[in-house]
Parts: sequence; structure tokens; C-alpha cells
Amino acid sequence: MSVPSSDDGGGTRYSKNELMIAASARLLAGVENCFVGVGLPNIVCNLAQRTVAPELQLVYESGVFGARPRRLPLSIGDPTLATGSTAVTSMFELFAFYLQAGLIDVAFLGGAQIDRFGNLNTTVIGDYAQPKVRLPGSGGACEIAIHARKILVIMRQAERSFVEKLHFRTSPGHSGDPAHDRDRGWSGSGPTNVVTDLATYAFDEETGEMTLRTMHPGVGLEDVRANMAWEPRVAPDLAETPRPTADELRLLREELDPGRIYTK
Amino acid sequence: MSVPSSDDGGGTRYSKNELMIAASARLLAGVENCFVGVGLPNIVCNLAQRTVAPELQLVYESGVFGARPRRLPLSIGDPTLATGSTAVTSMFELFAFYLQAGLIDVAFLGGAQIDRFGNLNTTVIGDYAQPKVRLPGSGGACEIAIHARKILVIMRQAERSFVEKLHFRTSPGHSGDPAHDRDRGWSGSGPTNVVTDLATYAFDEETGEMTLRTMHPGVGLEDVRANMAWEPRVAPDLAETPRPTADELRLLREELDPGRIYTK
Amino acid sequence: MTSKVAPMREAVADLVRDGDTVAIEGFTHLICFAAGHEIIRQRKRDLTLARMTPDVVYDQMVGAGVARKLIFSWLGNPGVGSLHAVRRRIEDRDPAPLEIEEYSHFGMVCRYVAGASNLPFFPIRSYYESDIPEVNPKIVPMTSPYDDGSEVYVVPPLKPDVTIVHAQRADREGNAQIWGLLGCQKEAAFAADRVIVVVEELVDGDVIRRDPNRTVIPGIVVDAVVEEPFACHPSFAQGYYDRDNAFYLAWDAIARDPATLEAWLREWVHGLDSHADYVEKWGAEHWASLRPGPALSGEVDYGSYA
Amino acid sequence: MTSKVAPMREAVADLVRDGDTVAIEGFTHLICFAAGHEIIRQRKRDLTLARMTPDVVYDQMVGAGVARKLIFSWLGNPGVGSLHAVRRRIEDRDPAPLEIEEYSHFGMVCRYVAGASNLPFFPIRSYYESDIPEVNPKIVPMTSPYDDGSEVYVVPPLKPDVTIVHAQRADREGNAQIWGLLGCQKEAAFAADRVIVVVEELVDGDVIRRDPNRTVIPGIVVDAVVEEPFACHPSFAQGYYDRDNAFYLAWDAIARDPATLEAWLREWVHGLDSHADYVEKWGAEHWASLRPGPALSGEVDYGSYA
Repeated sequence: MSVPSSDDGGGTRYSKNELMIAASARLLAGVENCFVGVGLPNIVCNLAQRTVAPELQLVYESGVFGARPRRLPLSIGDPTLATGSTAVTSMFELFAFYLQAGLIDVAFLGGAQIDRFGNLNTTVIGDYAQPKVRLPGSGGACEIAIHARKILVIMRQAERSFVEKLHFRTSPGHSGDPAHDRDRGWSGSGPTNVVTDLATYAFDEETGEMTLRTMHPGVGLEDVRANMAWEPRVAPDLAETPRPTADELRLLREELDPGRIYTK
Repeated sequence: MSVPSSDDGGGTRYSKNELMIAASARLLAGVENCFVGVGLPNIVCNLAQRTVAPELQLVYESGVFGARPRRLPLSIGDPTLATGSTAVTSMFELFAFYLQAGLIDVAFLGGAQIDRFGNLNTTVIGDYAQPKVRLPGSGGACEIAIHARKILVIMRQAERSFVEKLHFRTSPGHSGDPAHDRDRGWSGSGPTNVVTDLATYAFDEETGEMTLRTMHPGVGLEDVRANMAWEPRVAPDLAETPRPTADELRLLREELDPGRIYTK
Repeated sequence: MTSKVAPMREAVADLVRDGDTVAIEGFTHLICFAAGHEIIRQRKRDLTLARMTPDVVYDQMVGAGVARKLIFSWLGNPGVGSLHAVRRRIEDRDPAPLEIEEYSHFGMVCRYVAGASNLPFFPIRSYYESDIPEVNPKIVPMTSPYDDGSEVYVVPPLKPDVTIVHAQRADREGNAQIWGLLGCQKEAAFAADRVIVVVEELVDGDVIRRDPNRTVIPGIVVDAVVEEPFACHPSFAQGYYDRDNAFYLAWDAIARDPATLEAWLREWVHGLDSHADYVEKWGAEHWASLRPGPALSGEVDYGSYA
Repeated sequence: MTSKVAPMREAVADLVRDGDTVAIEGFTHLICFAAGHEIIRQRKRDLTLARMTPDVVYDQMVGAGVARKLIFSWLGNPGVGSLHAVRRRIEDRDPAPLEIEEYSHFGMVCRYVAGASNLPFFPIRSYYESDIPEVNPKIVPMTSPYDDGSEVYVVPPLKPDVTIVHAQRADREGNAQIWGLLGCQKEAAFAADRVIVVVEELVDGDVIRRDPNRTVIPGIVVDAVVEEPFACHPSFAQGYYDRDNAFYLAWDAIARDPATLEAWLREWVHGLDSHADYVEKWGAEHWASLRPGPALSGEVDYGSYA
């Protein structure tokens, strides 16, 4: 994700990615285990382990529990994830006994399209039978969305990705009918937060609708609105996204991503 | 099983157990793998490995494939079965991927009662709800009877165990309707042979009925009849059960069961 | 990560409750008799005991009066014969009836798999033309929705309130490693609400992390870790001690007579404070006689990717 | 037991047939590129390629024209982006349409489990309120017969004609051991009619028997064992070599243009006789750069019970 550097006005420069990572990591406060993806989610979890969630266990759908990667994994199946982990298991067991059984606290998802209820499309742009763009498909996302107790979404925000109607619903979010959602009997409670390059959102308890909670420093409501296809619900206590702290920035730059692969 | 010693008339003494073991082992000629039980079946398989089935792999429902026991296992979960085996797997995998998948060539079963079609009772004598004798139940027998390609039954023969009607059908045999049996679509073809302390039986292809094939030396048709509850079908080429050879006896006594636990 | 290490007394007192469904699993191998004894010692009541093979340990527990029901697939003293205390209660309702619910081995395993997987049912090709479904209405037929229209049976999930498993080793967080026969311990542990892992040896987390493929039960599902050497006796722990076949044979005679059984429980369970006392009472020579020779696995290289 | 050892050329010629459903499995880890290359080299046709994650290996095979259909759950170049040859065929039918049948990861895994277990269907709690079942009629809803009446979806068994898996080591009978990520190789192998196991090292049967719990695929289901070091490149073999990320990145550019892709296939597949030539062409320095440091597992003791 390539975003320009920003200035917090107080002299400490940070990139938008660093802000997104710090904002996401704080959402993991106290969490015990997390289904990690590659890229930003991986850095987010590593930062959270060193700050707000010291007991956080990293779980990978590739079958690794309690990973202690000695380098930044470049895929969810990186060999550094297996070496030194607590348990490596078959994917059947990982999906059946951990995920479907409801043992996973938090998972990260993203997608090419999201709607106001947090439903995600990672399958196609255009028509399924003759797509304009063929995307990767579900992978584990469909069942992750159903079973992980909380879903955090990290995505760049744009009108073509924050859409009124998905071209394909790969992974279910909220239905727009909270009574229905409660009766589904899923172990997951669906998406709880969305972090973009502009803002952070939560989901309204009454309606299941994405609700603007904080805007990043320098971002205005008009920027947010211009980059989504619907008129967003806004939290009454709309605030500014807290800047990354000096400690967070040090951890990111010196320990977690010295090559600045994800934080630049 | 305590049976008296016999004399083959030619000077070599052998026990009935030795005869049963030798007769059973010959039924394994060319077999590649076998689900082994404790006791006689274990010795039978070991003898077959050294005589008619050198490629025979021993499989145990406890999850062991390719066992090479260094002592006579006293249960199907003996630690000597795991050490030095080819594979040890969970019982789910053993039953699902090996047995249910149809990979098991031969299995041994026995029971408190058998009927003329090879159905077996290992559950109760008397009424299920208030049994006269509570037996162990199925264990793996019910699915073994369905999936192992061939079932060999080793039992002592008596009127109370070779019955007209089982008190409980734990494991299915033939139905008495070969067309029905062919249509069941099971990977197993049901019981193929029965070896008792008096005789050996096969099952008639036309009717699925147990058919007397050989009687042990010194046993007459009246002995066989007196020890079963129905009038047995008799093969036109009824013969005498071959005696154990000197080589078989040597293997049993010197290598396989020097303590004469099973062969006495 | 906070340590889950606890003494057996405390683990059983905290995690096993009257009326619970309890599974002490282990197929011949790694059957945690010490936990069964502690449950007897604490006079737990009205337990439903689940196990593929109610072994001598459940005969002891049933004989001691802790259970009102058995869920099982094979009821016997393996390689020896009957479980007499269990049989008395089933055949003669002596001293009280014992409810039973029975499956085949694969049915029991699949019940645990369904429980571990949060599945409402699990399909199995078994029970065809058997009387078992007639005496157990929880085993029901189902037709495949696909073209072949195959008939299967399904079994319901089994989710014990407590599963107790023994492992050769675990770290203080409960990450447990087992080698040799694996039985259905993993599935029974994942299926349970609470899990007690008893081990021959508590080890440093790094021992576990050196061979993560060997981990059978992860700490995430474990509530208490108890270090209790020889806790499986007369069952065995691969590489640590052999099965005590003489005891399995002796139990046959002990359990035949309620008075002898009662005396045995008084002497070997109620009369002792803990499994450590049991180990001491058998004596060092006994344990030495059960010790196997070495048979090392060899090492593999996971590679360091830094 | 007769040896099943064969050269790759012979194994592929004998066991992979035009029109087959072929699964080269391995989740990121142990993807047998060398087998894919040999299939390309032998110009197999009309294959249905099954894989959870059609990786660069399937992009190469699809680009080379061996496939008419993909069965999958995630279609991409992991950590990099798209599979361009696959996308051209799906989006532009260039040079021909490619049939697809898609699941989620868990759905694919359960299809293999059903295939391996001879089950007519496998239940899964997924696909709720997703459009996936709408575009894949093989994913069908089913209601639990028990009181809770839970709704699940079921998927049908997947039984490849041929499954090809890579393992760190196997003996000559095909008993294969894997450590590190296990993916769904075991299930895919048991589900298949024919199985090719490719290994870094052929070892004596005693090496396998020293640690039987490490055996993932037993020889009983294996038809051919091929010893082919570095056969997973650019994928990796835990403890033997690292993933060649540079190649995954490079593939993105290669596959974007059909002509470049064609030239790559000419140079690196058709232009070479075997994987040994491919290994030589990369050069010893390349392989040395991918070699990890050591991280040994430690040993466990199975005990000798004689």
C-alpha cells in the first residue's frame, strides 16, 4: 500500500500506513489470539504483541498456532512461521477445531469491495461468469467472517471499493437486521471495526451499519464522503484518530519493519 | 482358549489351537494388509507373514500401520506395536482414511454368537435392556464388518454360540439374499471363512450361507452338527483340515509363542 | 502467558463437578488412572462417564459409585475379559442401575470430532443392518443430497464438560505433546468445555517449540496442567513405562467381588492422599520393572529462517 | 515389499493421463513444481487441476495449455498478486475459456476429507449468506436431524485421479514424512486413485520406523516415489530450502505477457530434459542462498518393548 508521508504537526513524521497500523494494533488490546494475514495485519499483530496485547498468540490459516516469526513473513505460509511455533497442524484441524469451533478471537479481512454492513467481495469485479477482474476468491475468508469472534477490516478507502452494492458477496458481514444477526447462531459477531487510509469505523449496534468514529489527522468529512459510495453514518463523538506514539514508531521502524516494506 | 492336545496319527503332536492358527494363516495367502486383533488373530498374522504372506502389513485399530511387534502384544494397544511401526495415526484417521476408505484387505472378527449368514453378536446375551450377560459391544467390529474386504471369523464352536437367531446383531454379515448384498455398495464382501476348533467353513456364493468345507482330523459330521443350532450346508468336496506342517509348528513354538500363551 | 500448572487435587476439585459428563480418554495408552482415583477420592457423584473403551479405570470409578451413566463403544478389560463392577450394575442393577449409551468405535470417534468441530452431526458409513441404531435413537439414517443418494448414518456431537488426557509432556501453558498411540485424545480435548492435561514431565516451552508438529493439544483449550509421573499406571506411557499387565489380570479377581473391590479402593485410593503416595506404595522396584529400553526417534531439522 | 521408486518422467508418464483430475497439493509449503513442469513437458492435455491455492505452478500449467478446468479456493500469487495466465483465460477466454469450480478453503479441505473417508458428503458451517453457493451448485444446504435443527452446508467428495505431493523424505515403499506446514496433503493423497510422492531424500525404512508418528502418507496409498531434490522451487521445503520470493515476484512480470511466458516455458521447461537440469541451470550459488540455518527438533524416546 503506497501512501504519502504525513506530518502530525508536532514534528514527528509518520506515514499513513504507520497510522493505520498503530490504530489497528490498539483495537487488539487484551486479545488472546488472532488469525493473521500477510502484509499490514501481520505488522499490526506484531505491534500489538509489543504494546497492548502481550499475550497475543499469532494463528495462521496455514496451520500454525503461536508463531514467533524471526523475520517478516512474506506469505501466510512462510517457513519462519513454523519454526519455533507452539503447534503446527493440518489445515483441516485448523479450520475445524480452532476456527469453526469458535476459538479464534480476532481475524483480519479485507477485500476489493465492502458495503455499509461489512459484507466483503474478494471474488470478482463485474459479472461472475465473465468478470471484468477475476479476484482471488474466498480463501478462508468466508468461514473466517462467520466464526472469528471479531473481524477487523483494513482497506484503502475509495468510491469503487466502499460500494452501495457488492458485485459478489464472498464473506458475510451484518445483514442490516440485528435481530436476524443475533439469531444466526454464529460464533462470530461479524465486522467490528474498519480501518482505512482516511478514517476508522465501528458498526452500529442497532443497525449493524458502518459508522465513522475517527478521521485521521488532516482528513475532513468531505474526504471521507468523497471516497465512499454511500452517505456514512457518523458517530456523535466523532474524533481524530490518535497519532502513532513515539514508542510505536520506534518499534515499527527499528524492530518490526526495518526494511520499511509495509510501513513506508 | 484351552483345548486338548491332539495327535495327527503320524507322531507329530499339535494342539487344536495350533491347528486353527495354521488353518487360518493359510487363508491369508497373498494378502497385503490385515486388521489384527489380540490373541489368536495376532499369531495367525505373524505366522502368515513368515509363510504364505511375506508382504503382509499388520494394521491395528489403535492407529498403527505396519507394526513389527518385538513381543507378543497382549492388547491391540500394546506399546510394542507403536515402536518401530511404519505409521501411527489418530483413530479418526485409521477408521476414516484406512478402514472406511476400503484400504483394509482382511480383518478378523469373533463373537459370542454367530448365525448361518455370518452375522455376529458381541453385545448381549438375553434382552438388551436387562441382559443376562453384558458383552463388550461393537468396538470397531460393526464398521470392520462393513468395510474390510474380507472377514475371517475365528470362534470356538458350540450350540449356544452357533445360533439360529442372534440375541443382538452387532456386526452385519450376509443377508441371505446375495442380490441385496451385492447392491449394498459396501467395500467389504462380508465374512468369507469361519475357523472353529472343529472345522472350517466358507460362505456359499449363491445363498451367503455358511458351508462346511473341512473338518479337523478326528472330528466327524456328528460332532460338527452337535455343536451348532442349525443343520449345516456341506460342501460337496468336504475334506479334512490339513494338519499344521512341521515348519508351521516350529515357527509357532520357537519364534512366535515360545511361552505357549496362545498355542497350548 | 499465565501458568496453568496445578496439583491434581486442585485441578479435579475446580474443574470436575457433580453431574458432569467426564471423558478420561486414551486408547489403551495414556489412560489417566490417577485422575480417576482423585475423582473417586473427592467422592464426585452422578457423573456421566464417556470413553471409547471403559477400561479398568471406569470399572474402578463405577465400582466407587461416582457414575450414573456410561457412553462407550467397547466395554471390557482389554486382553483379560469383563469389567465386573460395570456388569453388576448393568445386569443386576447392583447396587443401582447404570444408564448406558453405546456406539461403535468409529461412532464414538466421530462424536468427538463433531464436538471438536462445532458440527451438529457427523456422517459415518457404519451401523448398516446392525441392531445398534435400534437401541440408540441418537444414531439416525441420512441420505446424501448428491446424485448417488448414498445412505449414511449420522451421530451427534459429544461435548464433555471435562476431558482429562494424559500426555508425555507439556509446557506450563498446556501445550501438550504425545507420541505413540494417539487414540482420540485431541478430538476429545477440543470437544470439551474444560480440559485437564496430566503429564509425565513439565517441560520448558522451548522444548515444545523445537518440534511444533508433535503438539497434539494446544494450551488454548487447556485449563489445568498437572505434573504426575506414572499417572497412567496400570496403563502405559510410551517411552516412559510399560503396561502393567499383571494388574489388569489382578483386577479381574478384585472386581468380581464387591467386598474385595471396596477393600482395594480403601487401600489404594481413599487410603492414600495422592498419586505420589500410590507411586511410593508400589515401590521403586515395581516402576523399574516397567521401564522400557531406549528407542530414540532421531531428529529432524525445521531450519532457522531469520 | 517391492520398491516404488521411479524417475519423475516415468512416474508422470505412467500415472498422469490426459483428461485426469490432478491435485498437486501443498499450502505454500512443499508445492511440487517439478511435477508440474514434467506434466507440461509431456504435453498432457485437458486436465482438471484441483488445488486450494492455484499458485504460480498452476499459472505455469494453465499458461502451457495442459488444463481445461480449475477447482480451487484461492486464486493468486501469494504475497504478490494475480495469476495472469489464469486471469487471461477467465476474463478474456484468451486463448480459450477455463472452466472454474470454486469453494472456500475449508470447503476444499472438507472435499478432500470426504474423498479420503469415502463419505458421500461432508458438513461444514460456512457459506451462510455468501454468494458462493449461488455460483457453485455442488454446495448445498442441509438441516441437522437433531433437535437443534442447525443448518449447515455440505460439499461433495473430491477424489482426484492423481494426487502429487512432495515430502521431505520417504522410504522406497512410499511411507512419507513431512514436518512444518502440513496443508491438506494427507487428505488429498488418501482421496486419490493414484499418488505420486516426490521427496527431497529417499531414506531407509528404519529412518521412518524410528518416528512413526511423523509419517503423514503411508506407502499403502502411494504408487510412485520420486527422489528429486529442490523439486518445490520456488516454493520451499522446511529445513531444506527457503521460498524463492524473488521468483514469485519475477513471475508476475513473466506471466503478464503471453510471449514472455511462452519464452520462459521454452527456456525453463521444454528446453530442459529434467528437473536435474533445472537445478543445474539455477546454479549452486542460488541453492546455497536459499539454505536455512539449523533448527533441530530434538528427539523423543518411543521405548523398546521386547
